[in-house]
Amino acid sequence: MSSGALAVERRLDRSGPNTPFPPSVNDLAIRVGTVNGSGSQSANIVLLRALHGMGIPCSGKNIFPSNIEGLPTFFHLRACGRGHTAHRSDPQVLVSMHEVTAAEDVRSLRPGAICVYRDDFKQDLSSLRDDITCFAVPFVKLAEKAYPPVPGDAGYRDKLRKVVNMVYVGVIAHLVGLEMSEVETGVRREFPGRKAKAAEVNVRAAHCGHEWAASNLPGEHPFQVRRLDATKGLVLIEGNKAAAIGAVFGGATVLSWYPITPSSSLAEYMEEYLKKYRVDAEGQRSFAVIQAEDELAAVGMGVGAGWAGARSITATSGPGISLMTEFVGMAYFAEIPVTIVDVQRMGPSTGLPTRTSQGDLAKLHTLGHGDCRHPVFIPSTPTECFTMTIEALDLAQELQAPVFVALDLDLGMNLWLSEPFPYPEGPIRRGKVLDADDLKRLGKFERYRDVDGDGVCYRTLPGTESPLAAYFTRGTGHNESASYSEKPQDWSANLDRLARKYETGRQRLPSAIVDERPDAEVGLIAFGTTHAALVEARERLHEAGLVTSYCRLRALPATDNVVAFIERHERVYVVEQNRDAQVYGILRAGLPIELVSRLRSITHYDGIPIAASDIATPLLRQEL
Amino acid sequence: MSSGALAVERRLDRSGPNTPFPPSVNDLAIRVGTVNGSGSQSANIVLLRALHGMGIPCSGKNIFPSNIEGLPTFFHLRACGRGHTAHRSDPQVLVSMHEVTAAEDVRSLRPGAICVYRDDFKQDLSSLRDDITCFAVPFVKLAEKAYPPVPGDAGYRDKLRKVVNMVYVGVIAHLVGLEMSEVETGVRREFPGRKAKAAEVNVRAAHCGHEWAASNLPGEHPFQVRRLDATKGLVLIEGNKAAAIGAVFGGATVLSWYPITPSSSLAEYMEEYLKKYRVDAEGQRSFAVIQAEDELAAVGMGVGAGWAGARSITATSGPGISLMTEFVGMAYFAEIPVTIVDVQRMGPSTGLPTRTSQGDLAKLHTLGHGDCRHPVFIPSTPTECFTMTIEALDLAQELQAPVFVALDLDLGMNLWLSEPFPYPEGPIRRGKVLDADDLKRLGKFERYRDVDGDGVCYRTLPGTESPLAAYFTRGTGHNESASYSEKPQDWSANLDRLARKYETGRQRLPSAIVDERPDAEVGLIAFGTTHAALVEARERLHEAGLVTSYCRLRALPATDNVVAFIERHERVYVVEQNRDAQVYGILRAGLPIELVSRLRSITHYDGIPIAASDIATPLLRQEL
Amino acid sequence: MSMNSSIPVASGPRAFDLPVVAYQGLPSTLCKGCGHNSITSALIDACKQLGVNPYETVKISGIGCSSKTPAYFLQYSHGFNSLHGRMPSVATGALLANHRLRVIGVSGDGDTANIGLGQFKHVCRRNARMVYLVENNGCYGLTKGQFSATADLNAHLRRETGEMNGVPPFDVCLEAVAAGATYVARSFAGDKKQLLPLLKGALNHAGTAVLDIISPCVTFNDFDGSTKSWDWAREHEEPIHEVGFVRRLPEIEVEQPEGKSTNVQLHDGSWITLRSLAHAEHDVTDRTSAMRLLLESTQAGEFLTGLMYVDTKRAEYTAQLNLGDTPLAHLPDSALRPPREALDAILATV
Amino acid sequence: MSMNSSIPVASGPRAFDLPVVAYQGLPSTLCKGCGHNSITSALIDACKQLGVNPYETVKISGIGCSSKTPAYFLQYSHGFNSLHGRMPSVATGALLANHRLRVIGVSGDGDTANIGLGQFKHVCRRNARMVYLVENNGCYGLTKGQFSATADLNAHLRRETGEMNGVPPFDVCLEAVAAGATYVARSFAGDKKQLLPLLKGALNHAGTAVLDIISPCVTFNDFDGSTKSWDWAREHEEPIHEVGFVRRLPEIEVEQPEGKSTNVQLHDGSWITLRSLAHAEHDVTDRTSAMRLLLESTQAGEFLTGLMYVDTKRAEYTAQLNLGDTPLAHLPDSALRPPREALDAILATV
Ligand SMILES: Cc1ncc(C[n+]2csc(CCOP(=O)(O)OP(=O)(O)O)c2C)c(N)n1
Ligand SMILES: Cc1ncc(C[n+]2csc(CCOP(=O)(O)OP(=O)(O)O)c2C)c(N)n1
Ligand code: SF4
Ligand code: SF4
Ligand SMILES: [Mg+2]
Ligand SMILES: [Mg+2]
Repeated sequence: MSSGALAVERRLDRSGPNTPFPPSVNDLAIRVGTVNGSGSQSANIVLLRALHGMGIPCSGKNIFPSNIEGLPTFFHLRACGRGHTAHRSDPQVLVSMHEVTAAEDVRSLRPGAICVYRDDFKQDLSSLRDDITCFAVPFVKLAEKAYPPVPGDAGYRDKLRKVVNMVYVGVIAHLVGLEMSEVETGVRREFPGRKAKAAEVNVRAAHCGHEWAASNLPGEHPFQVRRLDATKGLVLIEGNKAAAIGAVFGGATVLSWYPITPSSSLAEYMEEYLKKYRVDAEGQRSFAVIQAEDELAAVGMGVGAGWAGARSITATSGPGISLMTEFVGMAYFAEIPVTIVDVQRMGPSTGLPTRTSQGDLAKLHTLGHGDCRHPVFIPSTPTECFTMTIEALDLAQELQAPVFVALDLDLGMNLWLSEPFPYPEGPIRRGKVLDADDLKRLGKFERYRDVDGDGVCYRTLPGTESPLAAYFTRGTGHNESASYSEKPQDWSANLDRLARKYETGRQRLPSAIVDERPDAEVGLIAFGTTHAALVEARERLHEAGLVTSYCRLRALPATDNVVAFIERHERVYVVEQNRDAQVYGILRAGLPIELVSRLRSITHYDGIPIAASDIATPLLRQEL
Repeated sequence: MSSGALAVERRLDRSGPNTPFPPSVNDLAIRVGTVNGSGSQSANIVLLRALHGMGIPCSGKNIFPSNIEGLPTFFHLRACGRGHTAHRSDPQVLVSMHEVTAAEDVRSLRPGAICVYRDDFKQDLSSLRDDITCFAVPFVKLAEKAYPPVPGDAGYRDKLRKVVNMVYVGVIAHLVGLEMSEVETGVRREFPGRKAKAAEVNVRAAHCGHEWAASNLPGEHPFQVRRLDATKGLVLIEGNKAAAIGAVFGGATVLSWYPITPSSSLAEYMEEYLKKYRVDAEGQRSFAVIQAEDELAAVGMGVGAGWAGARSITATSGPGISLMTEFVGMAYFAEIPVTIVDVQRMGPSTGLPTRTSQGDLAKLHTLGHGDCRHPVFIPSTPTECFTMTIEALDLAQELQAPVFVALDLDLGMNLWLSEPFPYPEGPIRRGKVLDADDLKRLGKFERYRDVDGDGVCYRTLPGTESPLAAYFTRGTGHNESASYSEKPQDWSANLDRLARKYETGRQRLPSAIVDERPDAEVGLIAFGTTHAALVEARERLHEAGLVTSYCRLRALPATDNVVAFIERHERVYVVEQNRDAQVYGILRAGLPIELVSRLRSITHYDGIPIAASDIATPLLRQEL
Repeated sequence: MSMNSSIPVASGPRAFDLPVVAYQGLPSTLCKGCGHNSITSALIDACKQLGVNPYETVKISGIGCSSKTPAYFLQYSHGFNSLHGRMPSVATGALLANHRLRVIGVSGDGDTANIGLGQFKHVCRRNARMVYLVENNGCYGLTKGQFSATADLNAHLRRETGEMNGVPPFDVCLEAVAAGATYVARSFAGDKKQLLPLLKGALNHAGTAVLDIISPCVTFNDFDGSTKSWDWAREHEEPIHEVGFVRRLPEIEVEQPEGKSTNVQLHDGSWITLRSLAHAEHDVTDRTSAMRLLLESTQAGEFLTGLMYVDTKRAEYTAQLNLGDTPLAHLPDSALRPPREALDAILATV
Repeated sequence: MSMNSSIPVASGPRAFDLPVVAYQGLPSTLCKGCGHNSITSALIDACKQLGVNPYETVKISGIGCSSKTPAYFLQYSHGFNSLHGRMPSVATGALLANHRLRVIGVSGDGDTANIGLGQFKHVCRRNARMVYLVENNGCYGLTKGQFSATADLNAHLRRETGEMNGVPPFDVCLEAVAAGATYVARSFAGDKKQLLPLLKGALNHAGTAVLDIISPCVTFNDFDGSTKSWDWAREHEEPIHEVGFVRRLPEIEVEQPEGKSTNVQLHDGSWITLRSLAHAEHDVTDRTSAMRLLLESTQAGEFLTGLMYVDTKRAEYTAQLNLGDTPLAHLPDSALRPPREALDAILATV
């Protein structure tokens, strides 16, 4: 398949950033540039909900700065009739509400794009390019029309500033053919209950924008959306919320956490839902939430709680993971369950706190000094955020070990179209715990004896009323009966058993999801938020004549079917959102050695969610 | 070379733990079992120095418990005319001074061994085995003879307890043919200056033991040593001391540390030598030592100091490394020099604080969340501890990055035979630092611009008197002029430059030392303290008919000649002292992909220093 | 109490007996003469005399010679020798999982005042219900005698080449009081008479009970002049009161000891009795008074021991959490997994 | 001072002038009305008025809105926005490398009293020479308003579903005094008149100078009743004295302000003048008095500001280290590498 003849055919027809956009229906990407703290988030969500309401698969990605107020911020909306909702870096429509970045944004547009901007900019944006269409909109005037000055209201200007945003919703609605009824529904949903008055103001603002556009920008516009029936029953939800709900239904009992972007909302949602759904009739809670003094304490509490029988969980991001290193190593070695959700942001170091990355995976997998290995769940969708958080809570108990769930900012904080979540079936899994009756029956108890041969031993919980129950937990060397030991054989036997346990864990991880084409020489491996872009990239590759198979990893270590997948393909590309090709490296280091030479790597690491073109373009370059 | 015929020849004749010992000259291994806190260390060192004084290559390894007093502790002495000083797990002579472990120790002896033990044990050790020789010695009586009770000295019993140990030195001297004059020299060296009185008591004790043995254990003894001329000019020194001296001559200026076994003595030696050799005529110091409140602060101070222009260094072990994770990632990303010495002990977790391991290497190499890579020096000898500490201090400045030196407990805390260290030539390397004059000349300064194309940029130090000098250091995204930036291109360009810088660093790392046999299909890769055992194992393998080449890695990442070495061999075994084959994994992940299938792994991880048989036996098994 | 007798365990209605061995542990592997061993023995006695239920007790420690203590007592209790300086977070987590556990935390001065200072202060601030023992020897025993943050100003190291300590020590009690601990005492490993009632009070206190116990390290800090040496501490110890502990026994009235005395009733009805010996002006329930006493006595070079501060009113941490009787660790599935309708309801609103 | 005038830099014999921009920084990216911005502006003024030499000054911070401050002033100085809670160790390291640097550390309440409490207390204990500003808003601004360890007891979160704060706050000043800091003040972002002399005193103090500055977060903690809100703080602030700062000017006598007043001379000869307005009994050089005042005023719900404690006698940390004039960072090879003979001598003894 590397012959020149075939290769020629393999070219993407739509990839060039200089090719003018063709007109399109239900294939739309919008970029909104505003300033943060200006309340534009509501307007953007209304746009998204309107698309959703029209039954068109859609997504919204917030590209925001790491401060609270006053810096440029962007929102990327996408609607695609074919169901692709990955990030697209070439918007057809730019809404430019913040002059600081306006010129740069305009310059980076593809020919044929439309730019809508504030008429009070000092700069005339339309003078910058003649291959795009620019519309200056009198936003403030329109907003004032919808929301006339309230004499004596000191906060009026501030509120008006927010209403301005809803005006662009109306303008865009006209430009791309969004139904105003869906816009209205969206606005009312955004301002529910006591906010009804604000809702009306905003509905008016959207209409003002719409009407203005209809009168002033008449004629045909190239990028249109039209009602479909592809979102029925689907919800729009952030991964953090989904994982939080998972924790609630997974029976998490102790949440110890420390605030850090982008994981804070996960913990805060969790607290919210726990308080709503995990309180009994007497007001008694089946959970405890504690904001720790830092991440060392957060995971320390998680470990202490796990040891004493809780289903403990913590959520953090890269810097927190670094600080948890020592405790995670101890939990691995002393065999204590704790679930750790890492909503990955861009590192190294403090990095880009509000940008996405898959840069912690290798670290999570082996966190701790010495020989440590941990299971890492890698969800790709909100549903998996939900189910995998439940599974992780169970697996931590079953393995008596730290278990990670690795989201990323894109999945965690952006709205994704999702199936409703499946209610978890079967009992909550609590692993091998012996109570006083068990001990009586057995007549003896050795904490670290591998009775079942799977590397997983039995434990007792503090509080068990039996003279046999007590054992001593430590991060130092111990023998099967949990006594301190420095004996070489005790040490290595114990490490070997831990390796066995790890393999037991591997068997219980969700296997990869494989979509195989019998005629494909090329296999693709991806995971997490790369999924959406990868699916789209495959479509493009197929159009370009390159047939591929796809294996979506759902956890580390790789399950058996990943190996089998690689066995069946000549060349396998591992696509990931980090610089050092971390998962590619893990596969290279761990695969049956004869398969290693099949692996190739594609990486993306600029903090913006990966787009289909970030995959298809380098892949074709390598395959040519 | 995997044909059955050839394979048959490959068998080690001396490997069986059940084969009786043949008599030997200058091929001796002694195990001394005592209780810690009993002062046996002096006696053991005297034995070692006596061997050294007789010109016989020798080593001493202390296998001690993680407490201060009262637990069993062992010392392994080895003398070998052929120069092998690696650990041997089959002592010919056992000195058993502590009843608790006596029986177990005796049971594990190889047939033909000699056991010397205290006649006041309750148990008669000679009844346990009939294939060894047991001598019960009246140690206390002999000690009292050398050191008669001092009336009124409340501490007499305690002191006597220590003198007892010197008696076994004399007994052993007789048994194996140690020259008593060398024993005397050794004792006097151990008790110098004001301890002269103790020296005399101990000399007498040794003689008492010697005389008693000569009268009571007459005849030929099978395991003898005889004067050679193989240690002239060589010193006996611990790696920690060597690294400490390296820091002094490498111009370290700030040592910030936190106590932890087995690295504490490194910092303490460093302080000692700094105070002796780095104080000027006015008593002013060219260094500062600070004991931090923990390892986070220790490395934080190192980073702050490195930023402000110091040659900063810290020393720690596994748990400390875990705690340093966040700061190391920041130093990588913000580009701040700091040298970190990890004297590896057995992990995971608190593990075995007094046992050796090479278990942190993979962690050091990529410490920090997100994409981080760091150079790691791996010394094998005291000389390399010295030179590599100097090189690391220089390289940290040159790369403006954290640089690791990875010793292990075996190298750091045990006495090794060593050449004298070479005085470092050339000026101290300070990297790319611009002063006020440079700035005036250049007229501008951008902190993160890759002026030279090697990924290493210029920096200024705080305190530089120039309006151009100041820049802002941060762990967050920044552009070439060190301004905060979240721009995707700035981020990825910066990460790419860091990768380039890493490659620059790789080029400056010490290349591997290769001993190649033209006829060898099998290559061996090892590093650190595995070296001594590997050299010995190769000798055995060659005797067994398996010719091998050897490549001793001296740093991570692997230098080019490692790749070339692998290219020239069919099968390459990576031998290391950790469970997860960490360096093997790093090589698999990073080698040219077509070479990966040549790699094999041999691991050892029970906390005891690796022995030749731990390499030769599994290797032959795989090669058969 | 002889080795063979059995201990009546005070566990409410379901009282039972346990053999004495239940209260003992493995033989100590610490140095002979180490202060920590004396504390262990006092701990065992306190637990026996109170009839502490080992099944509902856990022993948690950090890392250090002191932190080995949990291995040496209450062998029928679960023990956890955790990480250096991190005992408080582990203890807090254990309490969240099971708020009915009685937690005995053991730490050293290095473990608490150096690496662990933040966690120490935060657990005091939360007033988590636990006994927090600091076996304070002014040095790092286990790593061979370096200074801890409670080392005397101008102290010297045993190691000849070591430096003098140029920074003043933290006062563990002062830090505990400032942070919000509600039972703060100083004592001395050599004063078992005082240690026993203080331990008993601590074991019955509903909140963070910090005991800063001077505990000589015979190997590294038992010099002449060291305020953490046996000799100095024995000579200088000045108990500010005679401490007594009276179990809650409904039929017995708390006897009023003679002299100026204060009786403090603990949560469970037991009493601590304090008969003043020195600094009679000190009000043990007043934070300011406690801090002043601590500061002034340090400045004066005095070694005062006794209960420095107690507050029996502030609720312990888990009391705020609206937990039921059953510990979180033992809740059934039905309490932990909301019904299917709840999921539907949630999904309808996102 | 107009934008165009230049500032005479007080740098001993080699005095020189710098343009005003040298003292300014990038435009703030904080919220409009944030207390931190007011502090920045006071900082700029203090530095200008003192003629601080930016070349020998460094600005170091942790992570948080407050920790962004170093970007907004003294742009001719090196700045370091380090890690959350770890500013003190970075500052200490920088001082070791170059003990002639003037260090301005900026932190937040979360940065200092939560994750950073240990480092904060230890840098105070060492008395490292630095200004340590805590821009205290009782919450985590940058992560959207969670409670910090200085949040009011029973405070509510802005987030509707958040909990009430059930644990009492740490008092940054009290913690600093207890730990050993030698210049400890509380002030308010809205009281520039007081802030300026306190900052100047801190900048000239030879030791750890902690300023706990109440600095309202308008976005997350500016509610009615919050003791960290603009309104509450403005209404309740009660300066305990009028603070003045007088540069060391050999020819001018320090004028004695009227009323009960205290003058404290700093290391470099400058003076802080304190004219008592309230709590005249408080002795600013007495630790016990300071701690009592802090404790009692908190209990009484008072918001006292001013210099709480100062000790000009204790040596700052690097003074103990026997360093020469030349900072370690600038020593020549000859000072850093002992001669060949030294190596021979060492090897002869091992
Ligand atoms: C993270 C970490 N750093 C360092 C150590 C090494 N270490 C073990 S015990 C100890 C000090 C213990 O001092 P202290 O708490 O006073 O206990 P003591 O031995 O004096 O009773 C240290 C530094 C460790 N185990 N973990
Ligand atoms: C290790 C780590 N944990 C968490 C965070 C996230 N974080 C950033 S700022 C902050 C709190 C800042 O609070 P404070 O110091 O009070 O500053 P403020 O924003 O209120 O001025 C947190 C938790 C981080 N950057 N690093
Ligand atoms: S070293 Fe000190 S603290 Fe440790 S056991 Fe010995 S006497 Fe006790
Ligand atoms: S969020 Fe609060 S602390 Fe942060 S900048 Fe805004 S007002 Fe200031
Ligand atoms: Mg101690
Ligand atoms: Mg704050």
